Amino acid sequence: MNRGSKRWFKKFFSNFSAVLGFVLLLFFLGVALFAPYIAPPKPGRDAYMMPIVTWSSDPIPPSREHPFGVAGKRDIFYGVVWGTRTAFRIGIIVTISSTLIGLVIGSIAGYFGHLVDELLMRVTDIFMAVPFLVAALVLATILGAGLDKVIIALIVFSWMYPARLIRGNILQVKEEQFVMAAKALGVSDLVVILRHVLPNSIFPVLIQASMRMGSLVITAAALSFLGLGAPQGYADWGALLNYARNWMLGSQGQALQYWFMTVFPGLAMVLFVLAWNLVGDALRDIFDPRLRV
Amino acid sequence: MKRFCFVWLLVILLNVVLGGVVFAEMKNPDTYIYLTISEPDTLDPHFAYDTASGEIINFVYENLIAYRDESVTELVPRLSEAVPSADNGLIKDDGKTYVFPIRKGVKFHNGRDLTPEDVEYSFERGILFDPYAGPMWMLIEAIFNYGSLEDFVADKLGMSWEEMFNEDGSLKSEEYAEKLVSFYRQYIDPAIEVEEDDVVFHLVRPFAPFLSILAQNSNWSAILDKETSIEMGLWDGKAENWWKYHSLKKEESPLYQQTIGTGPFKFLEWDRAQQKVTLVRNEEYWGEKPKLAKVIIWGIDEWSTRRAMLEAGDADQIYAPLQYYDQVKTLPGVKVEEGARITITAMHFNWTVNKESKYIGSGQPDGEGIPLDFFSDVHVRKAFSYAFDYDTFIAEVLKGHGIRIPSVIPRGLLGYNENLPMYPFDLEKAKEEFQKAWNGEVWEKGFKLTLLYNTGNEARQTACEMLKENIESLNPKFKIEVQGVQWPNYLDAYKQGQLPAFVIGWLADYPDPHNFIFTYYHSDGVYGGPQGKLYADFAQTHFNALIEQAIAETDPEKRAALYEEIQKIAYENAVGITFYQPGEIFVMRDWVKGWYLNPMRPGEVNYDSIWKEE
Amino acid sequence: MVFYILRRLLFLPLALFGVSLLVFTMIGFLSPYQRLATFINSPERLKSDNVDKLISFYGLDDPIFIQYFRWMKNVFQGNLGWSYVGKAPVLESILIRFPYTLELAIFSVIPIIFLGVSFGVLSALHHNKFLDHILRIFAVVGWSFPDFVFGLIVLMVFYSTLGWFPPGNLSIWAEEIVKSPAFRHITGMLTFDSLLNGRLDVFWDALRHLLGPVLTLTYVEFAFILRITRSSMLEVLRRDYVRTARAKGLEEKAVIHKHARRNALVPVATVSGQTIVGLLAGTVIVETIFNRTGIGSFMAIAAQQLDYASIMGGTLFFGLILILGNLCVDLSYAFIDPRVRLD
Amino acid sequence: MTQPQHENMLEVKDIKVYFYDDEGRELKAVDGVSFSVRRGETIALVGESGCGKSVTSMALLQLVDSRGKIVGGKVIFEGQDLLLLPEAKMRTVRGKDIAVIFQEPASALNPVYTIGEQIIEAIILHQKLSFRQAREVAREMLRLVGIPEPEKRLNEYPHELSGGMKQRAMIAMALSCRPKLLIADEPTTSLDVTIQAQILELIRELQKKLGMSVILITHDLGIVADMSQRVVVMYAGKVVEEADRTEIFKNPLHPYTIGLLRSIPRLDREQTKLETIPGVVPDPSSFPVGCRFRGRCLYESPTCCEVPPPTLVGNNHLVNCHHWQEVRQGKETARF
Repeated sequence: MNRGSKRWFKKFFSNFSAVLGFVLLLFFLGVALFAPYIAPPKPGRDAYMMPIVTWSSDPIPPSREHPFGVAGKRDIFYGVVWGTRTAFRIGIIVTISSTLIGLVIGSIAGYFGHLVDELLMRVTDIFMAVPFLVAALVLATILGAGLDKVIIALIVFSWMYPARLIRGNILQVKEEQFVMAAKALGVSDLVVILRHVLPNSIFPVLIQASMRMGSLVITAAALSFLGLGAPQGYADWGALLNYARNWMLGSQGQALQYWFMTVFPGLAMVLFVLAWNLVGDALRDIFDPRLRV
Repeated sequence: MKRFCFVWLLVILLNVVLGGVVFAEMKNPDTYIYLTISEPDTLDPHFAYDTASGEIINFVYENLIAYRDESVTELVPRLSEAVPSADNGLIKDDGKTYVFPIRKGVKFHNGRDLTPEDVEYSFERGILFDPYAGPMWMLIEAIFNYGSLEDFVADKLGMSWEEMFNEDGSLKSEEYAEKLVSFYRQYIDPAIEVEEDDVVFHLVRPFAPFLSILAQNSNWSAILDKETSIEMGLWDGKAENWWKYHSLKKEESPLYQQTIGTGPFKFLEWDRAQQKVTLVRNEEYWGEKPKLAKVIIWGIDEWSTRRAMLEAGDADQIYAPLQYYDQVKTLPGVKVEEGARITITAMHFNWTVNKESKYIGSGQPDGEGIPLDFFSDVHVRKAFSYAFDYDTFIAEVLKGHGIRIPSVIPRGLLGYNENLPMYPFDLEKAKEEFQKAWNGEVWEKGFKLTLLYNTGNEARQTACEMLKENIESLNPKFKIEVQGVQWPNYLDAYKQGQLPAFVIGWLADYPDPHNFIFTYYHSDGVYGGPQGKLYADFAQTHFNALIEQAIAETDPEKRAALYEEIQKIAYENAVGITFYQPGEIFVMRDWVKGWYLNPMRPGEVNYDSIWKEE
Repeated sequence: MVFYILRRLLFLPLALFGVSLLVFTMIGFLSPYQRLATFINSPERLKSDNVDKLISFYGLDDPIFIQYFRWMKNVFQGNLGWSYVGKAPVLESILIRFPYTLELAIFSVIPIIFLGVSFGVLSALHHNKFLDHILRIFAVVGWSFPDFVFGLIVLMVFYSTLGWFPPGNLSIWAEEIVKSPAFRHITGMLTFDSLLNGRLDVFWDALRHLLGPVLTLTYVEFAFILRITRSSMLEVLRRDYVRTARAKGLEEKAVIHKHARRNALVPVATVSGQTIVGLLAGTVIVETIFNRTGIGSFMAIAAQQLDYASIMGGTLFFGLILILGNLCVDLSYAFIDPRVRLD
Repeated sequence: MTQPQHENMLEVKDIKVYFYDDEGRELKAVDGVSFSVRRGETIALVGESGCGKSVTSMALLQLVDSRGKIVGGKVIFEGQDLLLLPEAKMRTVRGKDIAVIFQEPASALNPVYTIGEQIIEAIILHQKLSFRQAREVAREMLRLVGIPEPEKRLNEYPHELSGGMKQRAMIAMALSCRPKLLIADEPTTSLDVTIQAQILELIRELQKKLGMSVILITHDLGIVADMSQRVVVMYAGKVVEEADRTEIFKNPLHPYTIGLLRSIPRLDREQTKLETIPGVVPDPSSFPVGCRFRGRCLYESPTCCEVPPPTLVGNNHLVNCHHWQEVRQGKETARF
């Protein structure tokens, strides 16, 4: 480990919110990894489908058997635990794919410049001129139910952000001395981009990705909440919240009667997104060149 | 600290100013606010086919006859001065001619008098209009025994509608115009005639449920004012060019957002941004005037919002799906009424699945899917029938608001007999049937299929899930995926015959067994088609003749016997699984008085006789 | 400058064309029966056996480019089609609803900017101290809240328990006043119209109905402004001209509020503009939950019912707003920061 | 002015400014610096970047970065210890009695206010003039610093001015309240060479005209030779040598000063190669114990582990080195 990254680590871990975010992420990662032990699935059944524990759709408050209670006929605890995997899956697949697509498109635009750049950037503008949630909503409806469909819909409408960032960085770095120097030495443009330009833009992209992770998980949940997205019974926080939707308001005088339906999946979700945001925020503070002392 | 105090002061102040804790008191004593989940589709009585539209039309327009209070069998006169019967001589020719003496002194909302010509015009306009996917097929079937006007025309003129018309709706040749004019003169016009103060209907054959089709609550039989309608741009009442008024786009009908009726309420406003319809009392109403001065029917999709508004007393009654029964049954100041409509929910099978289907796995009997004709084996269907826990479902999911019925005929209709055989919930028997199915191949290799349901209906979803749980517990090689899809995707799969089995409900158009038996069992029935080619063959040999015999039979007892026979065949062949006939809950404030449910009435409220009183 | 605006405006039709093509391509994946669902919006209609005729009646089985061409032709004639969700022509449906959304956005952006800026400045002044951490965590928690979760909580607390902020647009009594002929509709926004009509009671009622969604949007969105303000303020505080101001002998208050903040707000102004534009397109969930009339809830329903005329019209409208909005933001940027020149 | 006239307008005694980094380590950026400025005199603070010369000057005004702290010493300005003044009083000193010109006029001027606004602000603050009078003064100042069309310039934003003009405006702003002491922190570093000369000339002229003292902070010994009467050489937060200008150039006694002098290219002398001081300036977190020049010094010996005592070696010449005598001799014997 070199001195720079050591300092980086020190800085990261001296930041309270960064540590909090990191610990939360580790926690969720642990839950996701050990899901089969924390909430063992019925043998022979798809573990991602929350088993039905009752036929009545009335919520059941937390008990020894169902520590988080029951919502939509399903055990909330099971759903929250396995939903962690779903959240990671959606977040990571969408972020990685959209970042890769953005990387390629952004690099091409920045690298070739001129007409190609103009064309690609206008296409990017067009994709950005459709509100994200509405676009995802339409595409998810068109594609039909299924987690994979949601993932596709989210990817299709989120690659533009990394693309723009990469392009901007490339245009900027292209003018830097060391790139000029490399060019002057006759190094090919592609090598220049791969060796000099991309590594220099990778941190902003990573930071952006970690920040986007949170909003992507929220959007996916919003789709689930509106009844699109993962199939019925699939372990997914948004779907659990969808069950809670119609039970938010308890009976009179007991407004918080069904609190557990919202609180557990809601908390899981808020904390998960929070973790990414905190980490992203901290990374940003550390790497934001304007804030560097 | 200072700031903290300030915040508290603000909170208290806000609390005082904004009205404090919810205190539900009766607001607006003569306005009734009903919160529902949908808004009308159209106000054109001949186009509307949904209960939300019907609810409005039902109180703005009137029909010739109506049901008495809660009954679906006793009829009372409305715009007709008498209910035709063989006894009073107004039904003649062995049930092929009906005579309606038209009431005098009735005024339309714009002040014009009701005449027999208005009645004749209303029915003819509806029949000629016959919009695609509209409700007019009922009258066309009753009077002419055809499925649609275009079928009727095609049959009589020997040419299909498409052969005569261009895409833009113009005639391909002038000679067709003559043919169409004579079609009208020969068939449509004579079927409904004015004779002095009477209007006479001539049916091509006796049709037992005819009066039910005409009764109030059936918006397709509403009476319009002829002159006003013509002024608005509806059919001009002439034989020439009648086809120009056939099947418009919904929004192109002049009656889409205007009304011209005689009913107890006048239509005031349809606020489409807020999904809100407002009706006001018709002060000139010929009958007993409603006690409510104003009715607001408001579509609010979010259940929590509806409930909260009821609690706050901002609404008098709300639509509540059964699963929220527990949320409302203990609300102070709120009462929950129970009732049932004439509707069933059933699952039927597709005997010949479209091979493009995405819902049958591999499409092969290899354990990773099902063959296309999987459900043509009676043992498979029987196994499914044994695997549904009917009683638990009704007790838990419907919270006791529903009953088990033997076939597709709901309780309350002719031919219903609770002693007919039914499949019990018996997993052992289900297992045996699966072992017999396809010579044991199914049991050995297993299968995989997807059950689709249209999102938004929790009971149907749970029914699918219950089948899945029970069947999967029999054999680990049985795999059923339950998938909820949005309506467009459901419709697509359904219409393309891709669904291996479909759960679908049917709400009576008119209270007669024919409406159910034909729909589900006849090979031409709406739900007959999606059951596949092999089923159609089966229905042709086992059902069609019996169904047609039953509808033409005028003696109720003989009819009942025929329907029982049909139901027995359906049982033996396990044609479908009727899950339940659901009950409903009706949630309103205590101050609502005089509420009752007629099972045929669209909507949940009898605005014309209800009132509010603390 | 003029050239710049012209260039941006020239791109507008091209972008809208692109948006329409994009959305129509998506819709092109639908089968005729899926498209039919718009017209057969309830299962009841399946009962008629002439349902399938609707497909050719509406030309749903034509090749997608022909359908697109037909749509384009109508658009050029000023006809965006019929909205089955809005039950009115698409344009009318959108124009009726837009003021409601605009109103919500205007009312939300005020507290968002106010809180974001004041907390952001505070946070920067207490850089890495307790208050900074508290404010940032408070903000980032809000930022991490899905709006539907927070919205439901607001509804639970402020309507169900306290009875303060009812859902919907107006109370029934107020609605009657608004619907009466004496009430003039000028902006289409209830709060402004009621003030212009001198009806304080209606204004108050409309405001009450607005507060729930405003509260939700504020808490969920203000973190972004806070973050920008904070980092911009931190950066500015380190700038030489702040030292210059101090060296002049200015009071610390004057240094921060006059010299630092104004500079720090330059990027905030841009982001605020983007926030307003974003709010206009981002009220889908909040409007749904609070049962408010608006273009967001309209689009949510249209999307789920695949009412393609509404989807097309709505996305075009959103595209127009986003592009024009961003143009305005860029132009205002030039006015706020004297260094910026557009070309 | 009823205060007694001191010979030294400013006396800085043993001032210490410590910084604290993220991990809470103490960085002794300025560690016991003392010097004094006489009325009307120009002194130069010289040293490599990072030696603490700017921090020292900012410490005089108590404008050290928020992570730094003045932990000790005295700043006696006209008989008054500024460090003991309450903040409100201190503000009346800033800008009025002591003014500053910064290195980068481009960033030292607030981009969102016009030149006029920024100058007038200071004038109103300290001279209690009306806006119109202040504006008059501001225009006068602009004219004084040689800005053409001062009336027009008043309404222009900093970005509309060239670099030299900006620095002139900066000077006008600093001098608008007729300060007694001007701190010029590398005033010409960012400017073209020709402009540099003009600005320096301007400062010198105005100093004469207004009779103020100047602390010139620079790393450029060429400027020092031109401008100042006395020179204070700093290294790693400490003063290593202080002497009159001529003395420093003729007779430097600290090895660092010598190194510094040798690293300036000279046109008047034949030179084979430019010499540099070996090694790099140490990080403030790891200053060597004792003499801070240890590790780079050719005269280094074990005694250097002790803090070198300040030694007065005659005519106002102060040096902080254990080996100054060897240096003096060495200069005559071996030229390194």
